[in-house]
Amino acid sequence: MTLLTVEDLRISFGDKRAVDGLSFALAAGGSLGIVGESGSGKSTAALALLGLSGGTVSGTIDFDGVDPATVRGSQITMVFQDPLTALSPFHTVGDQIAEVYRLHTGASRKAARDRAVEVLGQVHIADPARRAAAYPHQFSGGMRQRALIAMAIACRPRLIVADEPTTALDVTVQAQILDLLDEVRATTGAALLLISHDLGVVAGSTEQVVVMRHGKAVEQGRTAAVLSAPEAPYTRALLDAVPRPTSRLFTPGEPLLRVQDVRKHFPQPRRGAFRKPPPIRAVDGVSLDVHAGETLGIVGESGTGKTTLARMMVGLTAPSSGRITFDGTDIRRRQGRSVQMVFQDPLSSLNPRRTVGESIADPLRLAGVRDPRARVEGLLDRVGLSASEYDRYPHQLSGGMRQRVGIARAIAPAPRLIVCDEPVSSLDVTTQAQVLALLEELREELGLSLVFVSHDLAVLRQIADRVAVLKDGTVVEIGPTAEVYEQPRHAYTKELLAAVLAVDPAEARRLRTLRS
Amino acid sequence: QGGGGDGSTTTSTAAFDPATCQGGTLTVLNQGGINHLDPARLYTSGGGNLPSLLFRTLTTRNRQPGEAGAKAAPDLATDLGTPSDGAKIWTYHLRDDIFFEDGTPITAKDVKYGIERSFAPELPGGAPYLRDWLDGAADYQGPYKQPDGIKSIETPDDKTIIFKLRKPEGDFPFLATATQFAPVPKAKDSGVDYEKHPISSGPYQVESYEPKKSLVLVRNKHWSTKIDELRYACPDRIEVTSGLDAAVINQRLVTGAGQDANAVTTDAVVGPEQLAQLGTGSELDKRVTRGEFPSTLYLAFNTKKAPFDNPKVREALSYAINRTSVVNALGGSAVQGASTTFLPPQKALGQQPYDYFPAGASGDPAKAKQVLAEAGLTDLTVEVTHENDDSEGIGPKVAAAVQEAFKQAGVTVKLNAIDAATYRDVIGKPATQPGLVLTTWGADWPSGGPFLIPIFDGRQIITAGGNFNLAQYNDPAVNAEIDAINALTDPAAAAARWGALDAKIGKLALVIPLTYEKDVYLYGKNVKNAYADGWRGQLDIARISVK
Amino acid sequence: MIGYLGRRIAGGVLVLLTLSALIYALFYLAPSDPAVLACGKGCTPERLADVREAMGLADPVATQYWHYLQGIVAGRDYSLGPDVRHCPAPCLGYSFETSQPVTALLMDRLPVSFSLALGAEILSLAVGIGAGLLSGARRFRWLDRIVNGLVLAGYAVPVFLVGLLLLLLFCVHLQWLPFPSYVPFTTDPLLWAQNLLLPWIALAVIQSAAYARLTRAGLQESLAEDHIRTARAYGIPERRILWRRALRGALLPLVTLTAVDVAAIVTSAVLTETMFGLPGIGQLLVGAVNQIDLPVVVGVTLLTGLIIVVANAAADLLYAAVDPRVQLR
Amino acid sequence: MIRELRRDRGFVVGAVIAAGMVLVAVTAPLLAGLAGQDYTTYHDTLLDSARGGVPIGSFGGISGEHWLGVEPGTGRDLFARLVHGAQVSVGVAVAATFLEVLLGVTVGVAAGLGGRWADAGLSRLIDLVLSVPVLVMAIALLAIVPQDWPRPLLLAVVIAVLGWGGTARISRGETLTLRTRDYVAAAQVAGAPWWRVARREILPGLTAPILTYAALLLPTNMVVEAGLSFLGVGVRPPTPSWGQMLSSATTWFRADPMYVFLPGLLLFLTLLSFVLVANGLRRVLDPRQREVLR
Ligand SMILES: Nc1ncnc2c1ncn2[C@@H]1O[C@H](COP(=O)(O)OP(=O)(O)OP(=O)(O)O)[C@@H](O)[C@H]1O
Ligand SMILES: Nc1ncnc2c1ncn2[C@@H]1O[C@H](COP(=O)(O)OP(=O)(O)OP(=O)(O)O)[C@@H](O)[C@H]1O
Ligand SMILES: [Mg+2]
Ligand SMILES: [Mg+2]
Ligand code: NI
Repeated sequence: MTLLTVEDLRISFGDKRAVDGLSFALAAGGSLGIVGESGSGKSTAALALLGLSGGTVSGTIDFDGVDPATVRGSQITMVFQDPLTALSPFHTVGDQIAEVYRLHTGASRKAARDRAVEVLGQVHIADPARRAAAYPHQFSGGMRQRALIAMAIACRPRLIVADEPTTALDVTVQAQILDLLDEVRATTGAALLLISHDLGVVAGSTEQVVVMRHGKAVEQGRTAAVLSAPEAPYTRALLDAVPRPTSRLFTPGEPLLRVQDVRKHFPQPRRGAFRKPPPIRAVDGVSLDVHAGETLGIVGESGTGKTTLARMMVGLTAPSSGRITFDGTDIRRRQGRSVQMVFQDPLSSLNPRRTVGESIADPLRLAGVRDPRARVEGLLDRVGLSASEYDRYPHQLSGGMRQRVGIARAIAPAPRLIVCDEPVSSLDVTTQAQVLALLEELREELGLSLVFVSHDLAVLRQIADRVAVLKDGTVVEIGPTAEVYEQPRHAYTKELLAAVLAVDPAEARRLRTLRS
Repeated sequence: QGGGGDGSTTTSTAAFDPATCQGGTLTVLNQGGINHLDPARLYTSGGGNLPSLLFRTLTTRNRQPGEAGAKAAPDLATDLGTPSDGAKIWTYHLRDDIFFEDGTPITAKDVKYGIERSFAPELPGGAPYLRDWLDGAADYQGPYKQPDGIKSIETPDDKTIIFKLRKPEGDFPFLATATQFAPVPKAKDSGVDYEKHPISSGPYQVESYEPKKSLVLVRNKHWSTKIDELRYACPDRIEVTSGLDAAVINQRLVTGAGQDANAVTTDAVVGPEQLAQLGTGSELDKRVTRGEFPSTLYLAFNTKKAPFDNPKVREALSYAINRTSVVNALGGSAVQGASTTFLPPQKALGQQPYDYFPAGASGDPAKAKQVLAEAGLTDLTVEVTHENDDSEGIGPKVAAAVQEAFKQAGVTVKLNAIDAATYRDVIGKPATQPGLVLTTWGADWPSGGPFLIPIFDGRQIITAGGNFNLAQYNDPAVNAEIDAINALTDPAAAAARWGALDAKIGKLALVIPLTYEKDVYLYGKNVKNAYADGWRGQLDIARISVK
Repeated sequence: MIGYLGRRIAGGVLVLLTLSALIYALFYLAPSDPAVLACGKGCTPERLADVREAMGLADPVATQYWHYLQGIVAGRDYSLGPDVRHCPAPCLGYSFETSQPVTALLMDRLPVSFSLALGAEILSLAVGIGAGLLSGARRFRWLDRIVNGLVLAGYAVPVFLVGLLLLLLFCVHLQWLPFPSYVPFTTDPLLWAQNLLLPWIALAVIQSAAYARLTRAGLQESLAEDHIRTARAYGIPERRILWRRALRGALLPLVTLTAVDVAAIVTSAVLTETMFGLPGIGQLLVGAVNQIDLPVVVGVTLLTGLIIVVANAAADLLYAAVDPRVQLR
Repeated sequence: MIRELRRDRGFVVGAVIAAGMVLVAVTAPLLAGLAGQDYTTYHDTLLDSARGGVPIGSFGGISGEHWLGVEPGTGRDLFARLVHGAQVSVGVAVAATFLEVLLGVTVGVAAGLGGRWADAGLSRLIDLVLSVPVLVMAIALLAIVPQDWPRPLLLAVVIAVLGWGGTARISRGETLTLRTRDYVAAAQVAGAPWWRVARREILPGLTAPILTYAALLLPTNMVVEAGLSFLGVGVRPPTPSWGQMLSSATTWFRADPMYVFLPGLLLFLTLLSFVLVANGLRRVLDPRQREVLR
């Protein structure tokens, strides 16, 4: 029995057509994934189901014979991407859930409160009765997303729409949330419409999949079929871009950068009149070497001190204790420009008020080059941009282009080591693949060493020679990539690996059972 | 004009009956507040308007319209005093029926004590004459430091008080109108705090008083019209609000809404806003008093300083002055009159008109240039010193007008503004006195003496500070004439000689007289019996009614 | 929370101490003689000597300042000749001009300034929020324009210009209202309000426009927030969303602004009070400046500094009270 | 950006008027000379002394010689006084704003880029300045300063010294956010010294917020100057300023409405024009505001 039928859905904002003739159907209790790159119209389509898209909508949406907009909140509910902002900061979590429940069922205050506690329990929030009285900001990101799911199931809906419910979360938490959604679907019998840009997310959680591009469905069908034997070139490109493990032969050279028992503690502001809280131990005793010519991957979840460590490695942040030496001299006192950095957010790493050429020319000027224009144009060319980009401003470039500029700036002063802090996390899979390839190329060509920070195990597996696993500011495991991935020794590494989402649906199922 | 304000615009006094005028609440709207309500610290002319409601003095002004009002009249005393020893000794007898607000009878000792208090350095502010006039009072420090008191005031009995002076002072009955001559019961004196509730001897007593802000007066039960013929004390209650803007006060008086119909002001002369509406015969025209307070605004030369030691320079500048622009700067011809004499044009002062350096209405720059050229002076630059605010009429506005007039005569003027707080200190000390200053002189009582003596008596040049003889002019002949007139106890005879003396000194161009004051005050719709007296040129609150 | 308060107070005291030291240094080291300034107009040489001694001007400035601070904490005696004037505990100096402790003078005037500020604030808030809501909810386009125009004009008209016009219109031409003269609330609440109405309006004309804009902007911003979209997605009625959720976020910035504005009105009331003849601290200051009553000038400056510091702290506390996210640390 | 500004009607009108005012202020003596007048000469014959010195004739004595009539009480030419008043009002406001921005940005950037101690110290200083009651302090300060110091300059300095806190706070806040931007880190990694970072990376980012803030500061300072002159602690006569003219005009409301009207209107128009300019700038420079303001 089909629950939801969407036919020839078109949505436009003025001249801009966000969704352009989308059709799909979803069976009661079934699950459907929508994947596609950023801006392809996924969210717009999802919001249109609830009558909230805000654009001009044409086509038919049939929800078991009624207009879904009339039953939103009760029969169709939605889980949004950013759990940080999707809940009202002024009301307690319990109140917000109870309010929705009361509104749609007319239950008494008490009954609504009880239901709120009940569903919070159902999404595995410990001590739900007490937690219901907390404000959203007192919850962690994962807990907030659970609360949103609790709100979504409170009225026993028949369809839950989840728009990128895990994008803002850590890998391990992401896996938990996806498992929870799966469990909720099984226990409540609600159908699930799951939207993501990540093939891995839909692979393990949905039966059907729609691949969108520029507002159109380029391919749809059973998830297993589409992902194993894609027909549309776009789908194939997407799948190809997913990082694959590579095995590279490498012989470690001399230790270039030595990190010796480095700590960084951030003092916390005083709380109360006398009590001074313990400092945040962002990096807490890390020792490692980066050898000439190698790519060292550093992996860890949010807040484990990856960025702090990376910044210390280039001398931007002074360690609280310990020593970091490059070629024997203290990195903070180093005169040359032999260590450079590539940053996560390509937009914020380029001065919006200066042309990209100027930005790249800066380190050259500081190195004493008089008229660096020619050299900069050469660099632009080297990273796959045209020399004419010299006079453009960062906002006129796409994300991938900006990151190439960032890389060009890093290689400009001919460094020996580049520290990359999540250089591809903010990019689309396809762009990500291109940038990774570029880095790899440059490393070969210029004989660079790379430190590659990432939260994405798959990316590291593709690019790193050795991997260090960071947790709570310490290295829990370090070793050659293949070794760490295949025979993880530390429990945390195992947990991380288990949370990896596989693009192969069968593998995804296997991993899920492994987790539970 | 002249003749000390003849009160021509009174609402017919004949129809007014002081016996039935009692009742109602009078509102007084003022700009300046009463900073100190202590009789020792008040500097009043003729007893003041509001102070005179609380404090009776040995004598007071004769509360009549016009010339009659420029005379002194007995108040606590039975008469204007008996002079003896060539006006060096003055004897007064007190009335029998006078009481403080608590019912205690007023004695001569209370009067003496009140005067002694005014010598205390912690109670400054009163008129300075007594220290100079009384025999042996020069170093007296007041009853707190010297409880023995002043020897030269004697009180042989409770009803008699005798003053012994250093030299003959025919004007003593005028001086005895000053608030320092009000009785203060020693038992109730709390020093600086006395002003919080001064003990009344007049028709009203203090209900509440906040310095500079408000004063509420209610009837004093121990006073009655039977024991005071001069004050009518018609309103039952008087509420004084201070700190108001002059424009606001006058606008409120014009509008006369609510309580404002029963309002008067004692210090907000009408502004241009009201003058524009004051056409003859207009409704508003019936609600003004017009009078003159004897006062002169003038430029004073320091003849000890170049170039003003040169009479030609003083004369040239006298020719150059443009009195019209000064008059306009001060509010126009309705409130100021151009003056070429140092004495203002009141009969009581004995003014004799003269204009030795005719400047016409708006100056004679050609003549001024000529005089300067004759003296061989070109490119003259002078400095004019003035107060930094306009409230006293000697501020930047007038200075700018003077500057402009001198400029026409080819004289460059640099303006030197001095802070109002220190102005009198700076100009009153010959060591620091600038060459040419803008200043005013007003009568403490309507007689030529207090007008001319401080300014032209050579023995009054005080090098330590507090000097008013800014010309530093010392002519023995003039000094002798002053002594001679001082000994006269007949005001009329004295007036004629003061006028002649002024006319004589005027030839020397020691000062450039600019304007004399005219007072135009509005009063509320319900106010009756408002007329300007010849002493101060404004209505007398003790005589008006709001019933 | 308690700790926060403690630290906040300590910080405020520190700011005030520095401010007072600065003011003290400025005024007492000024090119004019402080004794002359403190003694006021019509000062006799004897009195000047007394004042000089009473003020302890013979001591070094630091000692003088220290005595001044002691006076604030423990009160102080000024000897004037034989007379000893006691200035009780929060002693901000002694006005020789009026023979009163400065604290008493200030306390006397404060109710006026606060009446002015409070009424003006309430009026501005009521009008501003009302107009802001109506225009923020995009009900009336014309209102939008008026608010926009008023906001611009509000920035552009000095309060004394508005005051002048209001006086001219209501008191002179129409004669609907009396010329303002302060009546204490405790004496007659009705007269109190009637007399303060014009100054309130004058201030509100300028301020309410700013509030209207802030409300409107805040409302639009908070209506665009993600959690509002969540509420919509759960079918919560629009009206409920507006009142229960959006408004709270929209009014948050207003809370801080209000506390700060009350302080601003009290401290910059000089113009309004002069304009309308209200005997508040602004007028006290103008009077003191004209009379060169230095202790009062210093006192007013310090008091107004205190008001600002307190208002800023109050604004933070208020903010924390309405926004559960803010933790006072 | 220019194109966007040109489309903002309010901005264009404001900019034209503001530019006109600045021009008038700069060329004041020239303009007065053109009218054949100066701002000090008295004209007694044009006044009705009996009525308090109001100008004779309608509309405040407007004539071919005196384009805007004469000042009541003195008969000085109003046109000359108004244009010279512009010089003071606009001049003081511009100078004060310039000084404020200079001071504020210097301190703000120093606090934002400096170490923990520099930041703590400077932040306290900024707090201190922000808790100074500006008008009160300005009145008090101006009242004790000797009379012969050059008044307009003094006004500008006093206003600036008391008012740079806001600029400093904004600059510090912006610097703090800007310095966390990775491009600042990139410059540091490339070995740029701090002053180069401040000049090339921080300052350009500050221009937009500071410009919009300064554009609003200008009319605010003008109001302060007018207020101070209104209260009589501003410029000294015979130098005219609009605030001081308005102050003396309060007594001429009925008798000579032109005298109130002219400086009032000019002050209002000028303020409004600056506010319009500020508004336009903010709309264009501050994208967040752009959305909110539609
Ligand atoms: N309210 C709107 N007004 C105008 N354009 C819009 C609006 N909402 C979305 N768009 C445009 O519609 C297109 C589709 O946007 P949508 O948010 O649906 O993409 P998405 O696939 O969800 O992308 P992402 O992965 O980044 O969330 C985009 O180009 C976007 O800019
Ligand atoms: N300047 C700072 N002051 C105080 N605490 C800080 C500072 N920088 C980082 N921290 C804290 O140190 C910890 C580690 O932060 P860091 O940014 O290094 O983590 P990360 O691994 O890079 O996280 P993410 O994946 O989210 O980027 C976090 O708890 C963070 O809050
Ligand atoms: Mg989306
Ligand atoms: Mg990081
Ligand atoms: Ni005094």
